[in-house]
Amino acid sequence: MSLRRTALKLLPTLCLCVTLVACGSGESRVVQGNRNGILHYGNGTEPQGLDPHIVTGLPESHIVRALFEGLAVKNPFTLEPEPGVAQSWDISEDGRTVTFHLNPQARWSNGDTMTAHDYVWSWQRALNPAMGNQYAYMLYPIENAEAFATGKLQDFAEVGVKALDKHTLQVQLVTATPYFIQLMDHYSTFAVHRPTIEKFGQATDRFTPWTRVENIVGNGAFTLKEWKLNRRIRVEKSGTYWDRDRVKLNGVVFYPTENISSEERMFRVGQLHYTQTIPLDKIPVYRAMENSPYVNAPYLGTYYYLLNINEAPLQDVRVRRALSLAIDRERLNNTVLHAANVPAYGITPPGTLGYQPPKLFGHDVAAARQLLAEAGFPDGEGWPGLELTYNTSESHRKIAVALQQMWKDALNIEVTLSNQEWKVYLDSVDQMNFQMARRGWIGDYVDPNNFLDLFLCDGGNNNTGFCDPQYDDMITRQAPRAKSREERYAIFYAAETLLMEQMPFIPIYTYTSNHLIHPSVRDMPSNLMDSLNLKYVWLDQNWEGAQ
Amino acid sequence: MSDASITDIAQAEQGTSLWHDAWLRLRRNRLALFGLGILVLFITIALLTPWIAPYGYAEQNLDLGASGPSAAHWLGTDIFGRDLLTQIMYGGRISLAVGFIATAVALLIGVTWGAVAGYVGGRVDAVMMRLVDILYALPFMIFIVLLMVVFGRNLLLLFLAIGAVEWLTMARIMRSQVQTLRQQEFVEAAVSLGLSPSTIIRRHVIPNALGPIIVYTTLTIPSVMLLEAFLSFLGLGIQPPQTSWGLLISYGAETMEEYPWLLLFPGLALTLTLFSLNFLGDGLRDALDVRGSRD
Amino acid sequence: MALLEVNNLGVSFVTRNGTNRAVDDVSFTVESGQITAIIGESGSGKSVACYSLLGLIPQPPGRIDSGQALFGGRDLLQLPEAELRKVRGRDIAMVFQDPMTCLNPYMTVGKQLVEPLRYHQKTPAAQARRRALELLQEVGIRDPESTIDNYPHQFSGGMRQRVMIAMALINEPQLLIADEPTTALDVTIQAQILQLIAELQRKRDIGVIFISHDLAVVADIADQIVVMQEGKIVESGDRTGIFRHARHPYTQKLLAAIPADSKAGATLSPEPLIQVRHLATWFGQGRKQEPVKAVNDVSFDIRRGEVLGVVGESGSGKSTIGRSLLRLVPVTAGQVLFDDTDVTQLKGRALKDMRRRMQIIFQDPFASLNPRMTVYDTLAEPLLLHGIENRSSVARGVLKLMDDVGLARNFVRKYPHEFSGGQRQRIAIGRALATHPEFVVADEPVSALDVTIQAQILDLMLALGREYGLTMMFISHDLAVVRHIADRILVLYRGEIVEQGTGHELFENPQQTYTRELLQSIPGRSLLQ
Amino acid sequence: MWRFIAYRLLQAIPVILAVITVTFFLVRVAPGGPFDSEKAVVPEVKAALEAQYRLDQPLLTQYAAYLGDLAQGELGPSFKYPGRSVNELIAAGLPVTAELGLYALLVAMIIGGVAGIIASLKPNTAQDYLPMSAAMIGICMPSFLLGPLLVLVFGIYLDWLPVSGWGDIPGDKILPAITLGSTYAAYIARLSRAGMLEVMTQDYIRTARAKGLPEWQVVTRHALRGGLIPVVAFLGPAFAGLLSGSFVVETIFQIPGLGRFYVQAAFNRDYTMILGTTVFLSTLIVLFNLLSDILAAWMNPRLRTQFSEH
Repeated sequence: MSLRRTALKLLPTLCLCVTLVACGSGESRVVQGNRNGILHYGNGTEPQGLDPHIVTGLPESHIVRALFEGLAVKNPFTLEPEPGVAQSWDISEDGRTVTFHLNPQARWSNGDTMTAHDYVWSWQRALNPAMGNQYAYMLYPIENAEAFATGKLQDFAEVGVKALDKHTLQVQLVTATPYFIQLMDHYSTFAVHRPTIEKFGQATDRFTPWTRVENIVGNGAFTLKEWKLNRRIRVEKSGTYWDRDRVKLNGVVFYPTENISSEERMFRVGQLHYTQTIPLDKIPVYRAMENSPYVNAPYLGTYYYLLNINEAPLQDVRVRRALSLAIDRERLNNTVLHAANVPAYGITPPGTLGYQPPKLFGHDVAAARQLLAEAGFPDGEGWPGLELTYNTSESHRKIAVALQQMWKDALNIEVTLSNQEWKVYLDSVDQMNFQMARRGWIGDYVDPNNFLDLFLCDGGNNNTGFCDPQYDDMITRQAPRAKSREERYAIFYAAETLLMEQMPFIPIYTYTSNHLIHPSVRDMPSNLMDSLNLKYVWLDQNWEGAQ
Repeated sequence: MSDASITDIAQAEQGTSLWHDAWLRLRRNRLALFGLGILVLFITIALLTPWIAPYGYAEQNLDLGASGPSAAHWLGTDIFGRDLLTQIMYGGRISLAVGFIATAVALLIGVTWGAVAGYVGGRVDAVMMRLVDILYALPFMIFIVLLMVVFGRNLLLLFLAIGAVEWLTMARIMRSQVQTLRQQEFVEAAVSLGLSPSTIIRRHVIPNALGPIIVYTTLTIPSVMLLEAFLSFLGLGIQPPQTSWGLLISYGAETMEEYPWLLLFPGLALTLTLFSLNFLGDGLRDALDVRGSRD
Repeated sequence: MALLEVNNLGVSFVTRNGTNRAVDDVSFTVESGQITAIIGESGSGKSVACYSLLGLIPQPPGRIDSGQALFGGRDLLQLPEAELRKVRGRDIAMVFQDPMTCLNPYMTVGKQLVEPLRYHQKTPAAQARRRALELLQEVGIRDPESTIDNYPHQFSGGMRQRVMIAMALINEPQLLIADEPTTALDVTIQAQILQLIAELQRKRDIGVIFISHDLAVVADIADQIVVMQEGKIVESGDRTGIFRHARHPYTQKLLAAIPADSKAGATLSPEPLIQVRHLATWFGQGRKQEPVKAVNDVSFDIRRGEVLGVVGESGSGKSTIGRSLLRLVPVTAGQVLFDDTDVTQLKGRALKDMRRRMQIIFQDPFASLNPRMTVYDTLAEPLLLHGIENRSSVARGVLKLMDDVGLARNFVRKYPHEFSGGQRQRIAIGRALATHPEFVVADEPVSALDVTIQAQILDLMLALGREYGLTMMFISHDLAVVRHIADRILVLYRGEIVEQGTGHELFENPQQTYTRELLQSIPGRSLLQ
Repeated sequence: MWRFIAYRLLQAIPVILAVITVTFFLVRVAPGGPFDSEKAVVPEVKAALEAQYRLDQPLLTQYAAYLGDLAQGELGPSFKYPGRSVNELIAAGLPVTAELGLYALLVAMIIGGVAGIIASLKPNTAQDYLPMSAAMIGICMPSFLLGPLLVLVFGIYLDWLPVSGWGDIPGDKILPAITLGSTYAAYIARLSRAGMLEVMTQDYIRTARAKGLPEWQVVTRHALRGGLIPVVAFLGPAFAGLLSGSFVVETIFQIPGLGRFYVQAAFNRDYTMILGTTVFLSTLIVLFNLLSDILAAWMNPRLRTQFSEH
């Protein structure tokens, strides 16, 4: 019978396979990479795409920022802006006019010179409503940009961006925007190569193949060499990049390491230099290691529970505060979270460009019980029940389960949990179809404003029903007019104090970035934005000797 | 009438059904009895759990965290410092209920559907089986999410959702069994007696097709228990702090290196159940196969 | 010296219910150039005795307790398995009962044929194939060149048995054991195969053990006859000795069971109970295919109280007629008038009522009883269904039926498999009679039974027929049996009636060649006349 | 034969059409849309996106348009991966998943078949219980458990095999194939054991023994073929199941296959991708069921001649 014969034929092959591989997997990718200057980078997921005006996620940004460069770039050590495509910029007295002087050496990867016109065209594309760019609002500080992006204005000439000459770009802002230069490092403000895009279709087409390996033209430190779906993306050092002498890596390979446990295992056997994150329960193991590859650093993001203040019993501020006071954040962080995060008592991460948020409360069970009693639920009596919604995830579950018990112990109240599949959860939050819901906010740029404007009355990400005209006034009117950083921060402090007294959400912790980084990787500092600037990174082949 | 014939009649009337006979035969199968014993034990524990569990199922000790087996916690604790034995006992309540009820739902639908399709045959069969094909091909996840949104979250729905998936294979197995049985002369004899099709299916066809169905059922129960965990991740299943073996195993799998006991003990519970079911299933199949007892 | 000498063989089976001695102190010899027939009914140990010689009984549960079997100077029972394997298929070959199941359906006939040759003699493939072709020719397969690569199902039953015989002979064995080689075949084919075995035996001058339950079958060919009952040999001797001067009562009983008489013509009411007019039953085979015309334009009457015999070989449509009358297969055309009601048009309630009046008894009592229902359930079902008995009286009704068909009352809770074939057929008869039908179709009701049981069942049916006032249609391939029971006989060939008449008429004065051929084939005919 | 195939394919058309229709409307009513994200999307942007994907048109128009595209073999652009068509994504994932499925099936057949056959030769002895118990563990060992376990043992502790990847490092296909195949190995073991037990009681096995063939030849030459027919009939559904059910294994081992697309499409509400993969997979299921039926028929000469005569 042929089946048997096939099986017999295959048997020796199988045996051979086993003996071959049994000798061990040979030299690891990391060792090879160190020798060849190739960084193997765990990048989370397969990127949606590489068009800077379409993509939205972190994994995409890592690759896009390798292939493209903004007018200004954040220094990875200080997060202060430093020259990118623009070698310098001037800001007018009133702060409303910014003039960028482009580096004449800046080239597209096909050799074309980069010009100010590239930016005018690119920003028109980025703002064009037909483009569906979800980060178009990054350019809203520019005069009339918002009107153009929302279709209220048709003529792009009225938008405050002008090419004064080939290498000079002038931008007119709505109001003084201290963080505007920072935004130039966000990929939605990057320039794209017009001839390439137009070769494959209209400027605003989402479906063209212009970002494919064989077509894409960028201006970053690296160029795209290989893109295998769900497998890897390989970039190589660019020969046309203006600052190519500073680039030390010969290439980077990005892996879509979807499963964080798999990512950790890949790191452990030397398949990766860098992991996007680390499974929570592995932290103690790695932390205890000598020469630990575990790197933990503050991150510009806050983890909190939204409270729907239109719903009983949460419309009572005392209940909201009681819930928040009953949480022992320190204990939560030190046990379930393995001390990997920082307890949060406000929305803004501490030290956001020098800003320190107010800390108005702490863990205070007595006060919490008192507040709840005043609200009419002494020792949980008459408690109508409360549901906490969160999207399915191991760490969300852990936090929810721990808090559920804390509330039970401290206040004697029942909180039920409801985990939802991601899109269902998004829908619930968006429709305000919840009582209490998990939420995380990651800053787009380093400024308290990015967190505090969440809770504006018409804030798209407010989702609590909180609305205070006084608060809106402080954030939208008073703060931009502040004369100095100190004055501005004082206004923010007052606003955040007001916010935390009303407690439309319960802050839980401030995010940290958690990575495993191979000791041979140099000059890849941790920073608040977890901002990756591959230009500086290099691999030390002699890392073992160096330590 | 003589005395002898009166005792004969009494003997004839004494209820010794197929199931009674099967039980008598099953009692002689030691492995099957072992399986049955374990299952009964597990079910009893599940029923008594609220009274005999060493700890409350939500009782945490965050400072203790995950700890290995000890005198205070025989099977150790999870990362919240909750007693694992307690968790497994409460998890068993859910898992056993899901396993048995959902499988029963699948069994009921699948056996009926397959028997009717196979027995009636022709166009009815074609239409019924095409429907099965369609249901097979639908994206299950979307279906579940939708169910949850439309009907909200409850345990009954969980049973139905799982049953709704598992009955498909059951129907196919049943159908192919029935198709061969339909040709048998004893079915023809039943037709010639004037029995209605439904009676023939119930009395003559299904009992003779039970063997493979029982074996498949015993395989279904554990996979249903694992499926429940998946549905819980989609939000349809149970919510923390409630737990089930499937969930405990999938949590345990995440930390199999750090806290192996969190995987080992729930896994053991499920495996033991699977083996017991399997022994019982094989035993039941043999017991119901009245011919087999000849040798 | 004898070819095979079996002395004091004892074989037992260990079961849960204790040890069952299947073969008890059996001794016999087989001479080269002779056919030794071993006769006995199922369970008499005749097959077990022969299988145990070759180590073909499963051990456990089987166990050889004692004895020796000398073959070529060696005791087969003492040979290690590897040595015994060399004897099997080379020196001693076997032919089994059912050629349908004994050939591997997944292998071509050619491949199976050469296997013993290739294995035992290491014959090269081409040479083995030539040998196989020669043998196929010899056993009467026409055009073996083109059929050797066919699969068994592509052969008819008789041809398959010829293949089996060829396979057994391919290594030129000294001894051939044939276990009921003709029982599953039609009478005409049976006659041919018997003739073939006798011929081959003479030509090769080998020894043959012919196992059968039917004395008549071996009447023409056996040299020596051994009669076994319950594991023991009750009588043995040469052919004429056994047939003319049987001493043991069991042997006499076996001889008496050979149906030899025609039923005496009874006076019957001329009024027909059933009138069949232009009945046709075709089985479709897909749209473009010509349908199989199993029954084609058949008309006849059955008179009240009559037993109508229907004879024909397999494929003649005799079973289909019975099933058509009872609406168990869809009728293509024609009418079946039962008491002037057209059965083919009935539906629902009317059909159910009609079913009560017409019943069927099937050939295979294994298959026709639900294996998972006790006798009680089987018999109670029709009684309750048709309201003949109610819940409280049903037990009494069941026992009455068991009395009628001669089953002991204490069997009431047993399952079909716990009964012998004859007992099972009694249950099937009981079930058919439960509805007090007027008409019963008996479809080969005795052909799966041992001869002595056959006679009992036939007598039972005749007796019950009289008691219940039944009209009966008796279907069989065996003319001798039909003659014994039927008032009138239809001879069926390829879906059509070729001849009809009383048994006496047909036997004495057959009109058609086909009928004559059937008569010629009745085994042991010469001996009986 | 061809008539039979044509008939079965014809029968499949309404099934697939029904699957498309139900799926199309099912995904639309499911909560959450393809453009929902954690950060609220500006309404204008959302409108622009929806226009680009025809989502602003009435549902029935969209449905008709989809069917129209489908008739031309176009599965449409992916929502999640702009710039890539569903056709392209499937074409990228299919070969990998098919290869993985094939290896898994091979593993399942070798492990399961051998276990089942060995067990069937001495039923109800240790030789039966041991392999069957091992097979049973395969059933209750879900791949999310078995995969990491194998990786830990063979990838990390023993360092014999790579922990992830597909075709990058030699030997990286072994662990995924075993993980995916083990569940099916268990089923195949049960099927082949039952099949062999059945066949070994057949009369023609006795014939083979009477020919003097040694036991192993009786098993391999005469019993295997008939005993494995139920296994072959199971292969079609099994392969289809492997293709659509490889998500977990693909994720654990970072394999760029179709299974990930299939499941993630549902999570992402990538409408065209859900539809595309569903249509594709349901077609495959039909095809493979047909294929295994044909194969099983081909293994059974009685059915084979019936086929060729028709």
